Amino acid sequence: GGGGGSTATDLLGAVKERGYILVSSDLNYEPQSFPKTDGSRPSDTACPADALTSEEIQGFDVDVALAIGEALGVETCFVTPDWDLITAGSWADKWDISVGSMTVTTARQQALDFSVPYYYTPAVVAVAADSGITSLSELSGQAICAGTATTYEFWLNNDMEGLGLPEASVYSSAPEGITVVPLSTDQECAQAIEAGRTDFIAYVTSETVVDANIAAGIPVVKLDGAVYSEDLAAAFDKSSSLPTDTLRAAVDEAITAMHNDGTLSELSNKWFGMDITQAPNQ
Amino acid sequence: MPVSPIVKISNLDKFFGRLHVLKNISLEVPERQVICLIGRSGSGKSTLLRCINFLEEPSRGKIEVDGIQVDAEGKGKEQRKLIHDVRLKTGMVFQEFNLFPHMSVLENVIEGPVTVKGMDRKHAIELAEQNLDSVGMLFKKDEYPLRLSGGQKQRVAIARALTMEPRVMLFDEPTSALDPELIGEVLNVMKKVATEGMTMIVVTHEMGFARDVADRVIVMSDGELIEDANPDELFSNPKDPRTQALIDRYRSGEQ
Amino acid sequence: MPVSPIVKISNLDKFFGRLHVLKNISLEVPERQVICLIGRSGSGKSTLLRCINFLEEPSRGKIEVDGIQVDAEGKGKEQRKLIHDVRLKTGMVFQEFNLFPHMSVLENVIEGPVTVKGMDRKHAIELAEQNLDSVGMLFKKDEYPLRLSGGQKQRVAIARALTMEPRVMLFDEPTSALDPELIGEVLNVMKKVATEGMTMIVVTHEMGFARDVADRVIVMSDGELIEDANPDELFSNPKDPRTQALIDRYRSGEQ
Amino acid sequence: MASITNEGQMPASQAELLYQAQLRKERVFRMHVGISWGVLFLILIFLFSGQHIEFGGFTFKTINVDSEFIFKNITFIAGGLGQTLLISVLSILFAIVMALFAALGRLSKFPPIYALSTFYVSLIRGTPLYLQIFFFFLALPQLGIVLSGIVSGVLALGLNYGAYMSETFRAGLSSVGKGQREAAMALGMTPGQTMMRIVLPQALRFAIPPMGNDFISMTKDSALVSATGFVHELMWRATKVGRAQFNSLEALIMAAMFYWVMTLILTYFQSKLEARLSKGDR
Amino acid sequence: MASITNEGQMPASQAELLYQAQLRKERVFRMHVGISWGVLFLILIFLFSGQHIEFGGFTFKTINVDSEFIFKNITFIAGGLGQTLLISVLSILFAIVMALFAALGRLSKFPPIYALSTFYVSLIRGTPLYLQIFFFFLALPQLGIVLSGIVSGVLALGLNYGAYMSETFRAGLSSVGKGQREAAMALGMTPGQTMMRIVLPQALRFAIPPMGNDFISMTKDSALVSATGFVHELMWRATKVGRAQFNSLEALIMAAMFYWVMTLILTYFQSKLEARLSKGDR
Ligand SMILES: Nc1ncnc2c1ncn2[C@@H]1O[C@H](COP(=O)(O)OP(=O)(O)OP(=O)(O)O)[C@@H](O)[C@H]1O
Ligand SMILES: Nc1ncnc2c1ncn2[C@@H]1O[C@H](COP(=O)(O)OP(=O)(O)OP(=O)(O)O)[C@@H](O)[C@H]1O
Ligand SMILES: [Mg+2]
Ligand SMILES: [Mg+2]
Repeated sequence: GGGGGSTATDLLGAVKERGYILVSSDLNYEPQSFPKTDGSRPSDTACPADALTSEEIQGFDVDVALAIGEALGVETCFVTPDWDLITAGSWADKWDISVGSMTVTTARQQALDFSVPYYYTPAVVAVAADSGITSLSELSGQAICAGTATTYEFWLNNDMEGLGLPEASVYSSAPEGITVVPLSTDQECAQAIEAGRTDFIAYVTSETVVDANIAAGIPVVKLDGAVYSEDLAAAFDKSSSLPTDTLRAAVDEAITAMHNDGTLSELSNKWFGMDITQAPNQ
Repeated sequence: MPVSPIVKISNLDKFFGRLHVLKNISLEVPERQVICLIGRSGSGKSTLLRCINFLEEPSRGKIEVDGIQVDAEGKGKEQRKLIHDVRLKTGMVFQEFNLFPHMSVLENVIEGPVTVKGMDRKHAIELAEQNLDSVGMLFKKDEYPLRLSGGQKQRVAIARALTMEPRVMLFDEPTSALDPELIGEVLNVMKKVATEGMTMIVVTHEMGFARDVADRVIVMSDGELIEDANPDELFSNPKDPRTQALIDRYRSGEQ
Repeated sequence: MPVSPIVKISNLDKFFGRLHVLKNISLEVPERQVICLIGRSGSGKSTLLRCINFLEEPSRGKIEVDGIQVDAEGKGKEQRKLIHDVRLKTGMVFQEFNLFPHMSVLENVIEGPVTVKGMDRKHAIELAEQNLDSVGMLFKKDEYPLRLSGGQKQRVAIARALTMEPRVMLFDEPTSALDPELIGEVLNVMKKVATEGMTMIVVTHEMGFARDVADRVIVMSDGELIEDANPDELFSNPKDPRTQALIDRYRSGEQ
Repeated sequence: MASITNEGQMPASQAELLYQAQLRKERVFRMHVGISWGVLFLILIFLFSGQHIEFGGFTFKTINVDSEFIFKNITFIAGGLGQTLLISVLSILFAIVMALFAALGRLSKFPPIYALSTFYVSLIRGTPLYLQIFFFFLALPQLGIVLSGIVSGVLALGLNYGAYMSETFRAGLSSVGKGQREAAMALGMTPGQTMMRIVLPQALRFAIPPMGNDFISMTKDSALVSATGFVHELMWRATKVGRAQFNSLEALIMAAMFYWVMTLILTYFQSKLEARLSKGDR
Repeated sequence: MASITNEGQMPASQAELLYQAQLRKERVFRMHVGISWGVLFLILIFLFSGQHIEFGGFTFKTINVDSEFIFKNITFIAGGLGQTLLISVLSILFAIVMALFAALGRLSKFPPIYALSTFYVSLIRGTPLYLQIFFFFLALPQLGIVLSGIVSGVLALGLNYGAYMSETFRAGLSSVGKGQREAAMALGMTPGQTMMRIVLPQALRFAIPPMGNDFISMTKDSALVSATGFVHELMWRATKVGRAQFNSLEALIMAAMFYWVMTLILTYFQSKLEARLSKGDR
């Protein structure tokens, strides 16, 4: 973990003093962040022994985190706690920042502070290819899957407060009379359909994930039209023992610069094959 | 009028691994005879007794009990049937009593007739009570074995074996696990069974019992029967020096 | 010239819960005397023996061993010290041998002197070998207890107790767990210890031993000492009818 | 044997006094243990009381839990007790059946049966429970066997505990002395009768205390079944409200309290049962 | 006692023949068991071979695993073996210490010690392991005690297993007969000497087999520690590559294979050890 014996009075100072920033990331998603299975730890890294280096993981989020580190002038190191430990806040100073495609919601803002968004993804509904369903309304009364504690689950439950998005980014509401099936992650939803389970015939997740699912041969199709759009940003712990505002300002500055100089668009094209770093309907 | 023997052991061998424990043993026991088997520890007394009802599988030889002949080298279903029949003809009493701890005294005694012979429960109880009475244990019929003294347990074990109405009773050191003062009550019951005409083969260290009750005393040594005589003869005038040594040992223990 | 007794028990009472097991017992044992304690099962023999070295805490009364006086009702650190001293003066041999199974014969025997008395290991081994030799077990000194016969185990247990150089030896049915033919060897060792002048208190069912070796035989019944006489007198002419009954029982077991 | 005091030299009242003193000593010990438990429990509560204590220049903080959250959500979490118990009971029953077969198979002289039983135990004990649940839920459908979430959970848990429990049963079977079998055989019982009427009843009695322990840990492992999405037991509910309201610690503590109380109750009954069995006819 | 055959009536060669026949029977049994294991293993592999079998109008599919994925990622997953073993070994060592204290505390006549030991065992056995890890990682820092991921994991696992193991030790201690203690006391040993030199050595020997089992399940439970994000053991690696590449089943099977092999090796050593102990001086 970080901290300990430092003289810095804010998190930015502490990060600079120790020479690396500790980023938490969720390695369950390709192409956002996932293991580099043939990578190995470089010998000259400043990262703590129990953290991962940029050589051991990869993805869009990872590249963004690396760019942030570069802008701060420090090495970027990664830790991989369970996703709900990240979203719940109270990190106990174990890591400095989350760069993990986290959706900005009002509920999360009680526990976390967010940077400016670094990209935007539409949430879409994927249905089993053999179901013949082509529109949202046909899903009424069906069972639909989502990852536990994701914005997708809130949306399915019609919990707008939990979802906590500005009204303008929510395009449609969930179908009537559905049964929500929460699995550990949305990847389990996809794999359940692939395995031939019939407990549900659809799941909700980000368009990038569905595209990756389809590319991997999972027999699903996207329903036309996003159901809402998410702002994805870096997050900071409100209960951090050192103030985070200076770090947040520095990160905002770095992300804005990357938006402006096209770095983000380039990374997006590299990992997603399209540019999703421009805010929708604005 | 020579009667055919009720137990006949012919050329019996028993190996444990490479250990030759019974060596070509032959023995005939006429009906109603009481035989005491004595010998040093490890001489093979228990093994011989246990071969009679196939608790130990003999390696070769023949066992005949009340006309049922079993060859040690027989196999398969038929052999199992023969062994089962032999077991129905023999009752066994162990050193460690081996009462079933989860059953009351009465349940212990009717277990055999009801489960094995399919006897009507009522009839079994009648028979059981009769036998419990004759060993003086009827008053404890609803007690569990845990609550009985060693001597009482052994008397119930005898009643349990008797209730199967065996033709031969086998006893393997029935009093060795008992406190000295409880030995008497079990020996008395055994005496009673003997006088009622049961054929009995008794492995024992109780020289007094052998002298008083046995018709024959057989001495085993290293897997062989080395002497076979009536008790008076044997104790006063043993032929084999090993028998002499054995008797001396018992004497020194007693004194 | 009257010597003061080496063991003196005064007005000893022992309760287990509400059960009054020893009732106001007083007893003096002069040095070099061999006492046999006999009595029916449950009469309190073991409890009395175990009270002497405080394996059982007496409820009230006094124990004195070789000048160390302990009051049953004493408390605290001082009491613990006294009990420890008494235990150093007494050696005990149990029915179940209680050798330490994780130590070799020699280690068993030197454990006490080395750990308790802090004796130099070399010296302890010398002493141990001497005692093992005198019980005829030196040839097994590197064996583990598992590999010994019951008689051999008990002889080692005696050597273990002797190596602590106690003033009094306590035996609680030392031969009851043995096969009849192994009893002799242990009794012979005990005889030897007795003739070498050790004070001994022996709970036993071995009437032969009592007759041959004991200076006094004491009979217990229901927690009381009911008779105390030399063996010839006691066996030929018991005063108490309960003693008579006890002797008869043993006779009937023997015959 | 030795009779009640009044025939000894010591008057009955004194014997009674000694006996009462002994009883009192035991009572005092139990009371002091109870008091110590109380103190330890208070310390535990204090640790979670969110105190700030200062003396001298030294400040000491204890852990802060949100008691309002606890009161608001306790009934929701408690609603999972029923499912937890249901799954645990069903699974343990199934486990007992499996364990019995495995333990008996282990005694078989027929090699395939022996092999099947050892293979089962080895495979199950050698692999994680999580994988087994996953297998029943996501892999079995590929064989055309589609089981509902709760059924696959109970099957997986039962198979898993059955493998471990079979060792308990084996110990139970071998705790029944050879003499018991021999006595039964000498009476002419078949091996089957010997097993059913003599050996098993005694072995089961021996196996009951460890089975109690298994049941106690089953209550906690049953939480894994909620990964299949259709089971909403204690832990699932706790995680869910905890995540949604960023009070994971509070939610988990609540769940833990329920588990603990359940364990205490079960332990109490277990010790009653054990006492009865050991007092009984053994 | 009874000596070798040649003095009996039966010639030595025949005795030898009988003996050899017995040995052969045992060998044949072992061989058949081995063959049956092989067949069962083949069936297991067949189940995962992705076959489509048709006979008559009936088609039968087996589970399809992506063998290319397996070959590509096997070294990555195997890379977690070291961490798994490290955590397991450290935790089990710590557990042994805790178990010993708890078991001895249970024998204490001093009420607070007795209460502490029973309270510890009850609290830990009554609550889920996951919560305990969570507590050490994220709640303890609020008390000012900051532990690294691996240390909090090892502490939590060790405390948890220690509580369960203390029951094993207790059984071990009570398996040492009263006679042993009495013999030691009669020699004048203090209670401490009796415990250290006579009782403990025998109790430990008794406790070794169940401790082996604990170690085997510890290898699997150690996976929970990866929730803290700083530990990247076998299961963590399997879940991450599995999810990221939609091959959870394959990844989990790989992890399971490693666990199974590990278990088989450990079981082998355990049985060797047990055989040595039981052959030894017991
Ligand atoms: N199951 C067995 N496996 C191997 N050897 C055995 C077995 N049972 C007995 N033996 C050996 O066979 C020999 C004879 O044993 P047996 O029990 O028949 O003797 P015994 O005369 O009854 O002795 P005791 O008086 O001690 O009961 C001994 O050497 C014994 O060690
Ligand atoms: N630890 C104990 N707790 C309760 N009662 C006991 C205990 N030990 C012995 N007793 C009882 O005290 C009485 C005397 O027992 P003790 O063992 O001293 O008799 P004993 O004369 O040695 O008998 P035995 O010849 O059977 O060894 C018996 O009634 C016995 O049940
Ligand atoms: Mg025998
Ligand atoms: Mg006694």
